[in-house]
Amino acid sequence: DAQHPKIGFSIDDLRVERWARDRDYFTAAAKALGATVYVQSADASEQRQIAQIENLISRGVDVIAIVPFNATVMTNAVKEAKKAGIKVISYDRLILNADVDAYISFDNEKVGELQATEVVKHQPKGNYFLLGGSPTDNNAKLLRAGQLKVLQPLIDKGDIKVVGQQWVKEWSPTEALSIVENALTANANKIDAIVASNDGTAGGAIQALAAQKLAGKVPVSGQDADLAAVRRVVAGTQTMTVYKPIKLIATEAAKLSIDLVRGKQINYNTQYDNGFKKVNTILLKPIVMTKDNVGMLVKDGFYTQAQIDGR
Amino acid sequence: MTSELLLEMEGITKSFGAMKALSDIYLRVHAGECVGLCGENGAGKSTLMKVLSAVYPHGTWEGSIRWKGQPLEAQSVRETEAAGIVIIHQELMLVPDLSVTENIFLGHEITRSGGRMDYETMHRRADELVRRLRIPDINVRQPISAYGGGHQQLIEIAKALNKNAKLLILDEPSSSLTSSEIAVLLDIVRDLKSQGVGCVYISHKLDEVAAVCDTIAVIRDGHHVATTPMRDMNTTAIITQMVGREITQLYPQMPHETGEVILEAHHITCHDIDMPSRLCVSDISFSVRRGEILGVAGLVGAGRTELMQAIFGAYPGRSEGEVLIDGKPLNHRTPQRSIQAGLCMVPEDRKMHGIIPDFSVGRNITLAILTQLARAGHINGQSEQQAVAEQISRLQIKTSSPALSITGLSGGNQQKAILAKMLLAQPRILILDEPTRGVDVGAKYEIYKLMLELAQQGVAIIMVSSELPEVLGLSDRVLVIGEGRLRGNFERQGLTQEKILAAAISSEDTARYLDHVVTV
Amino acid sequence: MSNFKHYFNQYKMLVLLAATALIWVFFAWQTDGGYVSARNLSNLLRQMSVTGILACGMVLIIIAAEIDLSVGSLLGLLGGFAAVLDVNYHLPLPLNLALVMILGMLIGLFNGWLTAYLRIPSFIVGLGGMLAFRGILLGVTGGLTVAPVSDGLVWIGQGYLSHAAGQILGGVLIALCLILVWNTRRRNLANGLTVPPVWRDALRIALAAAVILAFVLTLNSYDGIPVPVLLLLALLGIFTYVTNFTVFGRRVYAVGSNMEATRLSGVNVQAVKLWIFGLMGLMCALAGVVNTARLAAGSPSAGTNGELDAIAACFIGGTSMRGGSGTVYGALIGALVMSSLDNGMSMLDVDTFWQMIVKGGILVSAVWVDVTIRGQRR
Amino acid sequence: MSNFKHYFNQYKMLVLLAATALIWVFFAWQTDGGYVSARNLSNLLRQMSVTGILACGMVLIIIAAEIDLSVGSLLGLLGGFAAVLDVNYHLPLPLNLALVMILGMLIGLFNGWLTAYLRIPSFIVGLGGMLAFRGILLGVTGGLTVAPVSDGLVWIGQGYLSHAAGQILGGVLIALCLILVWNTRRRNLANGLTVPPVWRDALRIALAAAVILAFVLTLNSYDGIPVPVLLLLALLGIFTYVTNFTVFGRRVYAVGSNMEATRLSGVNVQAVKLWIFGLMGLMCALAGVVNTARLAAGSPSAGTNGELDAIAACFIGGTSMRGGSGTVYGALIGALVMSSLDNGMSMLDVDTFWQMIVKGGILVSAVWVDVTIRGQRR
Ligand SMILES: Nc1ncnc2c1ncn2[C@@H]1O[C@H](COP(=O)(O)OP(=O)(O)OP(=O)(O)O)[C@@H](O)[C@H]1O
Ligand SMILES: Nc1ncnc2c1ncn2[C@@H]1O[C@H](COP(=O)(O)OP(=O)(O)OP(=O)(O)O)[C@@H](O)[C@H]1O
Ligand SMILES: O[C@@H]1[C@@H](O)[C@H](O)OC[C@H]1O
Ligand SMILES: [Mg+2]
Ligand SMILES: [Mg+2]
Repeated sequence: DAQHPKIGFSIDDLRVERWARDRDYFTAAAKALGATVYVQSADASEQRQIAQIENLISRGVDVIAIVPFNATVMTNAVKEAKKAGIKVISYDRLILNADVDAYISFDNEKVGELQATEVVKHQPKGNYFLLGGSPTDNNAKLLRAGQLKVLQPLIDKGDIKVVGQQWVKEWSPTEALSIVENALTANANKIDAIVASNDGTAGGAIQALAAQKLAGKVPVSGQDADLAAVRRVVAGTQTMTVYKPIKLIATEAAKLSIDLVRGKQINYNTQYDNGFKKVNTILLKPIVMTKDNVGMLVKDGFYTQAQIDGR
Repeated sequence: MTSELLLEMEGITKSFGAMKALSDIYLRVHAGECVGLCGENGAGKSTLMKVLSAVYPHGTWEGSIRWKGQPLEAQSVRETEAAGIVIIHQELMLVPDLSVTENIFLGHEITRSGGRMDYETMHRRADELVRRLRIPDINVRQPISAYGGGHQQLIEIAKALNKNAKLLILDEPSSSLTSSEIAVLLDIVRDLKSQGVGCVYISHKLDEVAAVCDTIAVIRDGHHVATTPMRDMNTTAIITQMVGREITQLYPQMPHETGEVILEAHHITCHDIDMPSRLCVSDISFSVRRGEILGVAGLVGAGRTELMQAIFGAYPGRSEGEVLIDGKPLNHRTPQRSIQAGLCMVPEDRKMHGIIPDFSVGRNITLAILTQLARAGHINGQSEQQAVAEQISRLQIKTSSPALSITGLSGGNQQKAILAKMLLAQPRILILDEPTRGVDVGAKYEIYKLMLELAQQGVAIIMVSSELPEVLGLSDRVLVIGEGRLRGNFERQGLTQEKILAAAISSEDTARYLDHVVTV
Repeated sequence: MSNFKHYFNQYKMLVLLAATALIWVFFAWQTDGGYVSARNLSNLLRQMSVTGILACGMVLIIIAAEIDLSVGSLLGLLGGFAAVLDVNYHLPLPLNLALVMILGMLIGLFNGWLTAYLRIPSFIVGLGGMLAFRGILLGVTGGLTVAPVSDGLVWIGQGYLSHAAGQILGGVLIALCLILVWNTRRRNLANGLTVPPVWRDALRIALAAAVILAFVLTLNSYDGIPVPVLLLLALLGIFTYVTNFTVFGRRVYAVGSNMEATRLSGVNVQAVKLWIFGLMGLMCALAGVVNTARLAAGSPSAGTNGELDAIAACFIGGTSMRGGSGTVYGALIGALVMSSLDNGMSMLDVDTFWQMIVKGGILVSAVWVDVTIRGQRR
Repeated sequence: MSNFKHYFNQYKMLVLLAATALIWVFFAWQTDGGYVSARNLSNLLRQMSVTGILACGMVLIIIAAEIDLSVGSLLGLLGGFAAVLDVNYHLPLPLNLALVMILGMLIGLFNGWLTAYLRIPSFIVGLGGMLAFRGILLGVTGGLTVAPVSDGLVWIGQGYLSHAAGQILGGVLIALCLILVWNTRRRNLANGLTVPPVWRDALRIALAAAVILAFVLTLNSYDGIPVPVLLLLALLGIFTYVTNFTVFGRRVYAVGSNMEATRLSGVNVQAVKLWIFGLMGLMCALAGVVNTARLAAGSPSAGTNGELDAIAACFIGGTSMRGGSGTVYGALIGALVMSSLDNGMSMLDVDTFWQMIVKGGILVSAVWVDVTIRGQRR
């Protein structure tokens, strides 16, 4: 019922570090608003995610927030949910070709821009390697678009040469490691900058650089402010990360879910076309994070200083 | 018997599920005594020996075993071997990928510090053993898979000898040996006896048993029948105790006419699987007539099995040559094509090539003619049941139901079921490779009778056998194979075991075998 | 104890069904009945359909003492192929299905040829295929998800039989039961064989009818019988018939039990193996299409680990590792057990890691129980 | 032809090495020599180390006619465990390593116990373990990547031997070769066996020395011998010794070749199997640590599909499917072939999908060549 709504939260893969945090904040916020949350993690399997959503439907939830592993395969699952009168929210990643009620995310194109800008600041010219995200994740494409927005003019000018660009399956750090290792070999170490799309993949890339004693010399971008990444930023091996206040998106999403159930008025700030319709969207603002402003994470309560120092 | 009492088995009862394989059996063996354990197929001989050697550990059977006066309650083969009880199993128990030496020493390796194999010592001792057994042409460093069935049997014996047994159990050690090799084996048993070793000797070749045993213990259907000193016995008496009635005639006499030539084999040649430059059958040609029983004799490893496989189209390696049936060539031979042309074979190795262990007796019997029992791929259950019932009663296969698993049958009855399978395919030429190996006298007689009946009906039969009396007792004509070559093609009239052996053994071999060409 | 063993063997499948029932009762209790709601049972059956279809083919392969590790990838490839034909070429559904099934059969036959004629162990053929087929799929789709597929195709995965059709189907099935039992009785009587007392046959039919009725009514009380479940039932019927009553089926068991002896009995064992793999390919095609239909898209990662689920289903369902024995319905019950666990644990919000541990544990214990109770025989 | 077969059997490993050389030449040509640069060879060897370590254990398992599908997950679990001990508990490296290795051994023994004593087929034990170990890893790490690990631990995966140490090692190896050949000569002479002419033994030693020198010098011309490569070499030595010269090693072959016969020869086959799995667990621990060290983090997805790589390496290296034969160096060459292909294709920017197709194809063809040339016997 509207007073004590049941929310289903279907997460793609808890092995990507940030989702565990999304889960905790989301659950806490929803509880505070009188809702119960059922969390499901699909471990990067689309079949499993669909089955889990079907199960959430048969448990009679009122609204489902979905972080899709594969943005394109949710059509039927969403259709089933709508048929059962359940609201569907696309969380962080946009679900394509489906009748979703709302989308909430950080401005991913913006994230891409921030990543590229920061790397260019450190290395305005030279050989760039673009390390993309998971090919099944719509965000990966938005990120790439944002990155190119900054890089394309410089490429056209001839300052920057893209010596390779690859997608990293499931955002897997291991895969990123071997991609970068081989890229370094193929280019005889002449890679001057790596635009990595998140912290996990950045970690893999930096490990490959470290093996060539290039860690810290080649700028690398990231996003999510994973703990390991923040430590790398402090240590100087990673140039930047993008801090997306996860507490914010999770709390907003919880509120959004409950408001949808309760039929309240919602303030969207934009719309995204997902191929089926224009989806009402709330976009949040990401923040660049470098060595200079890591203190902010402590202030926000995201980490303690001890965590960052590794005590 | 005045010598020390080694073994005393008392009240042994062993069941498999609801089936009682042994009930209340007793057995005694003294030092220096050889006990012959006799009984029909499935009487429980092997089972009794497996109880003794702790293949079936203490607790899985009832009764008691006393070893040198002390109770023996072994849980594993290790313990019984440690006590000095060594068994040569009915089936070969060798490890194909290891060398002859390693096989002989398996489980009793001689080591240096740190668990290292002491190959030098082991090779030397293995060489000695092989020489003692007069096994020709064996390199103990070679993997055992390089040697054929007969040689492997001898190596199995060497392996047992190496263990310094106080009691040696030989469960059909001679089924794949020829008479000269059996002679060596019997010598060795006599030798062991004189050294005070006790033996239990199991064989369906009763001549051997009579030649070497001091005492005969007979069991029937898991029950003890009698234990008698050999001096009060002869083979006929043993048979009477075994089957419960007298069998006066070992080879049935049934006249049969031979007709025109039905099968011709021309220039059959087989290349060794591992070393194709070596020939295990070279350029053999012969023919068979309708209604004729053709015996094929030869020493172990002569290549008889390969020859038959090649004719039937089942030889796994490369082979050449032509086969004609009724004068028409049978090209690109496979078992399937051969059977369709009326050429059937009952293979030598029952376990590996004969039975389908997961199938019932009935389904084993109908496997070769399923298409005939089916319309549009659907098996007609009624015709199948009928066909099975007919065969079971025709061959008198002892089974409580056609739906029983074939593995529940004794060896002889399994053999009959496989025969039935091929008979259903209505052969015009039937190859039987060692059809009575490991089969008891009673069942043998029935199989012989069946062969003769078939011959009367005009079926040509090729019988490969290592038992010369059998070859002589049944064949109209005998081929002798030696070292892959045709060494002789004799009419039965006036043929003797000596003549066959002389033909089988080449001039180089003669010296080596000469003093052992004796019939037991 | 020995009596117990005997009964277990006789009624092994009943025991398995009882285990499934136990699982259901447990979850029903834990979810306040939600687990056994019509809608969830419908879910559960749909969720097991892909694994079930694969298991139908896999059980033949394992009975023949082979293994096929490529089925997950092949399913993905064929499903992707169907999606491409549908999305990019707008092929009419029947033509699309026909093409995909032919392709599946051909690839399966190719696998079979490698195994049976070139004598490459099927384990290796499967490993190679697992890589290669996934590679081809990635190549064909360019690593992208192919969507959205047409409604017709989606129907195969998500559609329902109309209620009327479901009822008719139920009626037909019950009639079939009656006829079968009746025929067997008549024939046995004619052959002078003993027949069970009439009440026992009647009871049997009543039981079957009750199950069929419950099945149809439950599913109809939701949306109807799901199309993939119907497909699975049809396959169960066909494969049970093939394995029990046809020459081909009999030969599959013979080949797995003792290949050499079967060959020497005049059976073309290579051809038998070839066709087993051909059938497996066909099942991959069906499973691939159903999977694509359920995703409404051809995904480059579709079917990942599908082979493991199918193999596990066979083993839980009592198929023997070493070949020669096993049943299709056993494998399907195995698939049902796994899906029931998956579904139940997901409904209880059990953490994924616990789910994996429990599933791994259940798999091993199920086979352990089977092995111990069957006795020490290998 | 028949002669060719004979030579092939005799020099099978040489043929495999020649094939590897061919692959190298091809890639060297395509990359204008970049492929055979000291640094890429160093890369290549480091990239094969994890699979190589696993293959050392797996080859024993396959020789014993078993299989272990859980090694990828177990590697992940143990690597994750090492990372947790390092990052969260700051355990000193030696203690950490000892704990992880003991744990690995224990888990391996547990697998072995299930297989050998409870008689659950190892295929099933592996399937179950694959799920359960991955689950435990997810539970232990909460699905998070555990990082950054200490420098000491990283050294195991990314460190190098100093140049001097490398040279000394090379010297010792060459001396060892000399002593071995000399001892064999002496012993054979003493036993009255024929010995090859002196020049042939000399040539042999010269060849070995050249290979060792080339190896050390090449790697030294970059950064030195990588620590994981050293570890792999040590394992190669130990396992070759164990399989060829110890009772345990020979019994492994016996068990795989004919288990029943081995048991009835008084060998405790269950204990042999138990320890084979124990060793496999130990190898998983080593591989897990190296993997964690290479990633400088414990990742919850580490080692996924590691079992397939290890198994493929064994088969390419001539280990027989049905047990009873195989060599450790063969398996390592198998791992080298796979890594060489991976590395080369990725340097040529071959699309992933082509890489998968080629790898699958090579795996199947390698075994096909092996099967055909070995002859038709199963
Ligand atoms: N493992 C077993 N399971 C069930 N029944 C068995 C088993 N082993 C033997 N039997 C049965 O026990 C009986 C005795 O078998 P056993 O092998 O001891 O006979 P045998 O006297 O050695 O016969 P043969 O002369 O044919 O070797 C047979 O009926 C056989 O079918
Ligand atoms: N598994 C094998 N591997 C290699 N060579 C073999 C093998 N089996 C048999 N041979 C060889 O093939 C030849 C024929 O052997 P086989 O024992 O089959 O002959 P046979 O005349 O049928 O004797 P048997 O009476 O034992 O059946 C021999 O030279 C033997 O060494
Ligand atoms: O934050 C990232 C998210 O936006 C993306 O979709 O998946 C990977 C994450 O790192
Ligand atoms: Mg016996
Ligand atoms: Mg023979």
